[in-house]
Amino acid sequence: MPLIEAKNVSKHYYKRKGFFGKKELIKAVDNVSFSIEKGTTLGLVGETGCGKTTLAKCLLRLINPTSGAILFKGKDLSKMKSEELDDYHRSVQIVFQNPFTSLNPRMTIRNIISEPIITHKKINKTELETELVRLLKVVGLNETHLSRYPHELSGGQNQRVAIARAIALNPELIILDEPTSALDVSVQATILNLLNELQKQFNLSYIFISHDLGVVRFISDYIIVMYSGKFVEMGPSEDILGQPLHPYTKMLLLALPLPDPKKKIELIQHQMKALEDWRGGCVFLQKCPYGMELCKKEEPEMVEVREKHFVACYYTIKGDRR
Amino acid sequence: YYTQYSIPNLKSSLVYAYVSDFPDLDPSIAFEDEQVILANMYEALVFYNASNTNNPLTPWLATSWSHSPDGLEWTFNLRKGVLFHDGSELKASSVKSAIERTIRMGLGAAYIWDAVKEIQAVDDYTVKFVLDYPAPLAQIASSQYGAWITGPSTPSNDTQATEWFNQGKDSGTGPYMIEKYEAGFQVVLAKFDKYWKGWSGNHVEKVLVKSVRDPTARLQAIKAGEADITLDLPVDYLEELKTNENVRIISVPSYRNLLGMINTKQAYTDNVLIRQAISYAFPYDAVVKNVMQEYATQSRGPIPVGMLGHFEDLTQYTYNLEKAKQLLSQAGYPNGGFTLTLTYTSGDELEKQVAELYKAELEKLGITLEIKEMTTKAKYALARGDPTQAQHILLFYWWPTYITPYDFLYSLFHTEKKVIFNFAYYYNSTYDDLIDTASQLEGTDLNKALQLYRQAQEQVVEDATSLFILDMDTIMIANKKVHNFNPNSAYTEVVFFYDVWVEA
Amino acid sequence: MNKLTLSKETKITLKLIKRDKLAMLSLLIITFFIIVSIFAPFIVPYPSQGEGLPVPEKRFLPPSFENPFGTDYLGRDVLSRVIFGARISLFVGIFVVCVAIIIGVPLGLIAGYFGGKVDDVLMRITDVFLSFPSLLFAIALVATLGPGLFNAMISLSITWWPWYARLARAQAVTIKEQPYILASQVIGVKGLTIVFRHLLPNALTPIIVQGTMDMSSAILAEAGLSFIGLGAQAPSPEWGLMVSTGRIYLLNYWWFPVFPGLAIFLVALAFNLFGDSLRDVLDPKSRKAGGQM
Amino acid sequence: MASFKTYLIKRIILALVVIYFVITITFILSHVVPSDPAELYVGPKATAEQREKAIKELGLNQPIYIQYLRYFQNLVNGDLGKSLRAHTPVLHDILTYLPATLEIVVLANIVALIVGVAFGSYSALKKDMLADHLIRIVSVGGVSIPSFWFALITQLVFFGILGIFPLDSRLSSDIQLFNPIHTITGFYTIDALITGNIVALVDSVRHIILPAFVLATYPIGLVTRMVRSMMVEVLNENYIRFAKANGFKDNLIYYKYALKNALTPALMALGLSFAYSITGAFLVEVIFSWPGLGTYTVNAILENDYPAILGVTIFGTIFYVFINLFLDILQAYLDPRVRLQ
Amino acid sequence: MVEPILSVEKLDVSFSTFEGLAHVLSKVTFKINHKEVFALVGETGCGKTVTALSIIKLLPRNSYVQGRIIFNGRNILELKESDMVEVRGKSMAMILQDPSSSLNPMFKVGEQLCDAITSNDPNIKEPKRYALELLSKVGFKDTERVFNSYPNELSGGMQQRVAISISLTGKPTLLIADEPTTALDVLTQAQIIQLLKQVRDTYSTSVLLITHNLGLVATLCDRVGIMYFGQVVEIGPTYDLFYNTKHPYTKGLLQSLPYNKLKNQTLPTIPGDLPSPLSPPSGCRFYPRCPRSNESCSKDVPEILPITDKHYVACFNPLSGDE
Ligand SMILES: Nc1ncnc2c1ncn2[C@@H]1O[C@H](COP(=O)(O)OP(=O)(O)OP(=O)(O)O)[C@@H](O)[C@H]1O
Ligand SMILES: Nc1ncnc2c1ncn2[C@@H]1O[C@H](COP(=O)(O)OP(=O)(O)OP(=O)(O)O)[C@@H](O)[C@H]1O
Ligand SMILES: [Mg+2]
Ligand SMILES: [Mg+2]
Repeated sequence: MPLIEAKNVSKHYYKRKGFFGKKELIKAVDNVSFSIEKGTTLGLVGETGCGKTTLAKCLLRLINPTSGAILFKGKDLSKMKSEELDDYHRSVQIVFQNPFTSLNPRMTIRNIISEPIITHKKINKTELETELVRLLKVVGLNETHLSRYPHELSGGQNQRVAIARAIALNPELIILDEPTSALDVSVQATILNLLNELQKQFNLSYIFISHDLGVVRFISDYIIVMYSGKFVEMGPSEDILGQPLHPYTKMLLLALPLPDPKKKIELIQHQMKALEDWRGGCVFLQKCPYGMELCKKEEPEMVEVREKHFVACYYTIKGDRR
Repeated sequence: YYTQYSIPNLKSSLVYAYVSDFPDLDPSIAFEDEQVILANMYEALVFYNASNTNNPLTPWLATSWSHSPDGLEWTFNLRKGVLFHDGSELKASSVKSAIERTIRMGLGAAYIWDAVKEIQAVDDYTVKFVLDYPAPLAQIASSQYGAWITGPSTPSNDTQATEWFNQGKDSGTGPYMIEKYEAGFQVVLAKFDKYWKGWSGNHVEKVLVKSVRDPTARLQAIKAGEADITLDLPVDYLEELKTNENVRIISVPSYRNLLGMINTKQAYTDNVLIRQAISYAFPYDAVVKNVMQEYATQSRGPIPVGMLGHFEDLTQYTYNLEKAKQLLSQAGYPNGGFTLTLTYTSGDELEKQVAELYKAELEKLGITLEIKEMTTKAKYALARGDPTQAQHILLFYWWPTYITPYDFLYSLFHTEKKVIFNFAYYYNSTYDDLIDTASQLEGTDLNKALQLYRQAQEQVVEDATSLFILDMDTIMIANKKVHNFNPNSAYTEVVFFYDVWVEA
Repeated sequence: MNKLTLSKETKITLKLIKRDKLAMLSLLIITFFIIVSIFAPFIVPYPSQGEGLPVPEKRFLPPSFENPFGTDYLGRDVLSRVIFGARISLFVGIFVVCVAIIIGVPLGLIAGYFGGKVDDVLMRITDVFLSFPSLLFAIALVATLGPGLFNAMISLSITWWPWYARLARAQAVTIKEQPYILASQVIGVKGLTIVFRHLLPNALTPIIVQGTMDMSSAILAEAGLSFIGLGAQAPSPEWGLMVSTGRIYLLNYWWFPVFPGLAIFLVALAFNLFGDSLRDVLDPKSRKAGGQM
Repeated sequence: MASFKTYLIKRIILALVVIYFVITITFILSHVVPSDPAELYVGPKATAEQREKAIKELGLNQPIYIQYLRYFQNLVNGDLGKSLRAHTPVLHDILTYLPATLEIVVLANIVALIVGVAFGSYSALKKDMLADHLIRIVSVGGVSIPSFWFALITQLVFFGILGIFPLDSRLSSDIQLFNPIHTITGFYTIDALITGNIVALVDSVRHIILPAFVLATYPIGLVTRMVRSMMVEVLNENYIRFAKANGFKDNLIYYKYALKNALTPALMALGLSFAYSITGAFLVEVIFSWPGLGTYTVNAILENDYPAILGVTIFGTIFYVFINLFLDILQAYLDPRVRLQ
Repeated sequence: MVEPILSVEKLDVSFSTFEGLAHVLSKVTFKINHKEVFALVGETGCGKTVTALSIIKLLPRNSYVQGRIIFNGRNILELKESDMVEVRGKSMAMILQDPSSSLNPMFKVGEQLCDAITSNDPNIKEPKRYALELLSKVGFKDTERVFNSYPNELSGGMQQRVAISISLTGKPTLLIADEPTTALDVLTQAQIIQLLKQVRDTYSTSVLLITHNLGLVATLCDRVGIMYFGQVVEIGPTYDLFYNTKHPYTKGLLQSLPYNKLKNQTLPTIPGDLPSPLSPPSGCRFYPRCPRSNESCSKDVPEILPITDKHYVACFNPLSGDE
């Protein structure tokens, strides 16, 4: 049984366009389904604003999905009793992109890490202190950091604090929302190492959100590519990188500048067709170099083309390869 | 700098810097300061010449009058050839309708006509008043409020008439008409050419009456020649002005006094001994000398100096702390030890200073005086509530509507069903009888009436129903170029522009 | 365990303020007035006159060694009264601002954080209050409550709190999007706890700046009310009242109205300058219009 | 633009709600206090019958909700009630007094705009230099100075000591008597100019200078500070750095790009201060015996003329609310960020 | 060898802050040749932007600058502000990281563009025509519509194009691009990169590209300079830098990238933290974290010296080829 399963989850917003403008429907997340097994990492890639964080928020129940169901160990969240929900809240945690904004600047590290503990458990001072020290040790810090403020620590150290806070309640799943994109490359490596270690140690599941396909590939077992609120491709990470199917995934790979001048690839001259009238149907249509009439009419569905490798694209599935 | 313009060919003009505005120019209603303007535009049947103590009642629109022996019928013979500003002639019918309008509207000082049952225009020049009870109707007809005779141009609808007047229109017989009326801050008066007394001789022909609330501004205006006459400057400025060659200070009794009504129904002051004690504790001299710089005198009883019914030899409390202490001991409070409250009107400089000085004196007797500055509304609201919850001492001024002692003695100390101005809450039927009888005799047997008035005054002084603090003077300041200026105490703060003239 | 560690912001603030000579000067003035008002009865030359005891024989003495600011219309030492007046003005300032903050800030934070209907209702109410010309409203209020220092303070507080509600709401709306708030929500911390544990401390900076500036506005407003006779009542040594009483003596005995007014000016200036510096240092973006005496 | 209409309608509804509340609140205020309007109406020495009559005439004998409804009904008809003292319609009074107030308030705010923008932008350009510090003291001083006191000081200095300006009022007595201004707009300076009454023009200008100056100190301070802080902020914006880096002329950068960004909030502030001064100028008006709305208000307060107080409150609020409304819409128009988002 | 268009020599920049003097740049030295894209790469806070601002002379007031910046034969640092105004926009221009804040939100794109044109070349008679021309050069088709748009009506990529068109108004010989693509999504990044290359080719402009994205460097640049904490530690042709790395820091940086690594592999990391610019280490700034450091490293600042004719390194113990 998957740890978490999302079924046809959507989140729609209405947003006023301009000061006097009309309200406009934004499909931040549109009809997505996936599942994640215990102890594995799911990578979620997509460009800014494609709905990654919104999906994470739905999973965390910070916002309610407009439609669809989220199952935790087979149970529908919306039908859970409050006790079970408490349990769920403890089991799913998050680490954000920017460690400086995800830690309250006016709290000491001690207060930050103890917050989840005291919120959920009655615990005396000495027990709390030993627990704090244990957590710090796990993430590679020590008790000297306890009475400091976030601004007195480096970005990497702060991200470790955020991770410590996330694992304080022994969760089963941690959602990592671009946990390294605000960090330097050299620090990123240490955090990625730490995450790998923790996963082994506690048999954690991760949902790793990023727009950097390289990083996602390194850490994930399974990758989902998202575009404009939709999943366009998903599959085992080696598959996705080795044999990308969706044009968007391909472009992500091509546009991703690998620091390897040997493989210096000329960027594809994906001529922008003037597709302003190409609305409806596939979400990627406007930027797609391979758009067809069919794409205009209907939205493609996710189809399993290889084992566990799904793609939503007419061109891939039945298109004539030019 | 801007003197290059030519002054129009006028014999004489005058600027009067007055202290307030003139909220309501309807002569039937006006009851505040409007007489300053109205007395120059309208005239009454009788004129009260306060400087002629023996025979103040002067024929004016009425040349003569008489009354029946019981005092219930009064006949006035009208002057002939008097014209209203619209050119029509003064007739008995106008008199009748003018006074009837005042009575009908029932606002302002209308109550002075309370005794009047009926007004008859006997012929064009004779008016007869039939009364319900005897009243001094000639005096009443000389009142500065509510007795002005308006002419036929007054709109017949009463409310419309009020609006008409307040647009700066008028319908009097007086020497001036409004040329320009800027509500709230100034009035320009120009001469009425066909005034019955004529314009030969020296008369002011154009007048600007400005309301200048700020005393500093009035002082500066008179010093700079911006105003020819003004009044009511802080006494502290008068010293300096005395040395000013261009101005003259004229001080006349104002018929206005400052009282500190003592609550006879409240704890402590319900005891006459304590009332007397605190009457002895008031620093009369300090107030007269320091605060008023001698531009006022200590009161003798409720009727102000110079007015009908004032007696110079009436008993008077003096500042005497020994005596006060003695009385307090008698009352059982040798060391004081209680608190009294005093209310006064916010913004009134004199009341404020008096209150503060008095507080310091009572302190010496061990009495705490709690001073409350209140707006008139709040002050009266408190005072008209339950007397046992009201203030102990209330500072306020009184002045007559028309010149009769009854006005003071009735309003201040006569028994009232509902409190209006008897803030001493003094209910004494003997007193009531004395003044009621005196009032009815006033028109027919003045001497007898005065005698009764005196008895009544002795009674209230004895009972210490009020602190009789000051009889105020009206202090007018005039440029020395202003001639013939003799203020008349019966018409508060009025300058009769027709009488004066200004050197060019 | 709770070692006093100043947050970075506070440290920066202190340093910047130390460098800002005007801010230091204004702080000095404020401190001076606070000390002077606390110890007023012990340091003024004539304490009883400060409280209102008349000395009729010493009226209108010009400034001299004995009476450095001269004497007033009842012979009282103006210096003593001005110093006593500092107590009133500072108290008024603190009272009005504190009441406004205590009412406004929690409301604003709650509205901003919870949003939805709560927000709608609370903010419509503040909108209504904000749309009154505040001083006019305060005047109408005092005029009906009856003049007096306390009523004036109450009226000013009533007209003031919506500014804080709005400010706090704006803060809450931005801060609640901060990831650290989300993090606490994920942990399962309850709404009100988040408001007071996380939002409040982080929203405080502009509120403090505003509070400092409003000290001066409140003092000015109260002095203005007293000046027209709606605030403090004689013989209170309230500054506005003293200027008002002294006004008619301006041209002859200038010292009597001038010194109390100068005191108002100085205190208001000090608080405004200090607030201005604070704002420059902390919060260049917050701004507010209106509120003139 | 259909949505602009909805926006407008929404804003107007909000404004109406506010006005409704103001009216209700003022009505309640005037009825909870122990007061006797009838007494004021008939005067201090009236008889019991007179009082009765007045109570009937004022409708005070009716149940409170009827009075409330009546009050509303009258307001809708533009009737703010009658002054208790003068027995004239309050609205008429307000309109009589308004031009005098508008005259100084408009002048003061124009001065404030010019001086404030000049000071503010100069100060921002010279940030942290001596000029900046001086301007800062002056502008903070402007908002800190108690206007009533400052008015007195200017009188003391310019009238008492130097004698170069008149003490108070709108015109000299001589002019009132012999060269009166024919009222057209109610603005004396303008009326004198239109009618070619030069003597009166000079005189009215001399009279308006001090009060307008005193009244301008607050908005000058306000605008200066606003413009300065906005300019400083704007000058730190990336787009200014970008413009500089790409060779835009300094004049363009400072006086077009930076100033326009800084000006909108300054205009908003000024608009509010203007709306506010209509009733907020009373201290200055009283001291300069300026026959405007402020003087009227203070008189009404001193005389407890509550229909007048309420009338002014309601009028002032409506004025304020509508200026606010206007400013919001104007801002939405001036700033494409708000307009287009 | 041709004269370089820009030559930065021993540039020291420090800022006076209330915490003390921050020594941000130390002996920064590099050159940019004609028609070259030179990339300056380094981690956050290492001084890339400060270097760029020094070159265009727009450093904030609290800065102290030493060294020489020779541009077109003149030392920029000695120029008066009035002369500098003639340089900016005309022979040197700059685009910034965040396109959305580079354009003034209160003015239409066209107006800003025209103002730039008239500022940089008063002789142009019809600025609007020139503006439309420029807009189409940076890849807009519907130029008229863009011309009449407010910045916030455009997407990030479009805004950056407009910004580039503005910086091209004076046909500069050097274009400084400070992280021009960081704020954009991958697809748009690729487009902007292409555009910059196109600009280089059509306008013969040299580009100083500032970035921390090693990947971009690999794709686009001719030569790369690696910066660490205010010092330029290695300069060389892109290939050499990646495959013949000489500086231990560069090596550490490249190794810590997760690309091409397998999951469950432990990534190599650089030990230690960044020092504080208030008290930078003496000598080589990298030595406290350097696996190869020895005593001399803490004493002297290593000068940047050629190892081959195009490859420069500032290290006392550079790596040899096979390490
Ligand atoms: N509360 C909200 N109201 C309206 N629209 C929203 C809201 N939250 C998100 N959106 C919209 O939903 C879309 C997805 O946003 P989301 O934050 O999930 O993107 P993301 O993939 O996490 O982007 P990033 O990479 O920038 O973090 C965006 O277009 C955003 O504008
Ligand atoms: N005005 C200044 N005053 C003080 N210190 C400054 C100032 N500007 C920059 N610094 C400091 O100089 C150092 C280098 O900053 P710079 O902006 O050049 O870094 P960067 O390499 O561009 O980083 P990023 O990749 O984040 O843009 C930083 O430590 C920064 O704090
Ligand atoms: Mg996101
Ligand atoms: Mg940078």
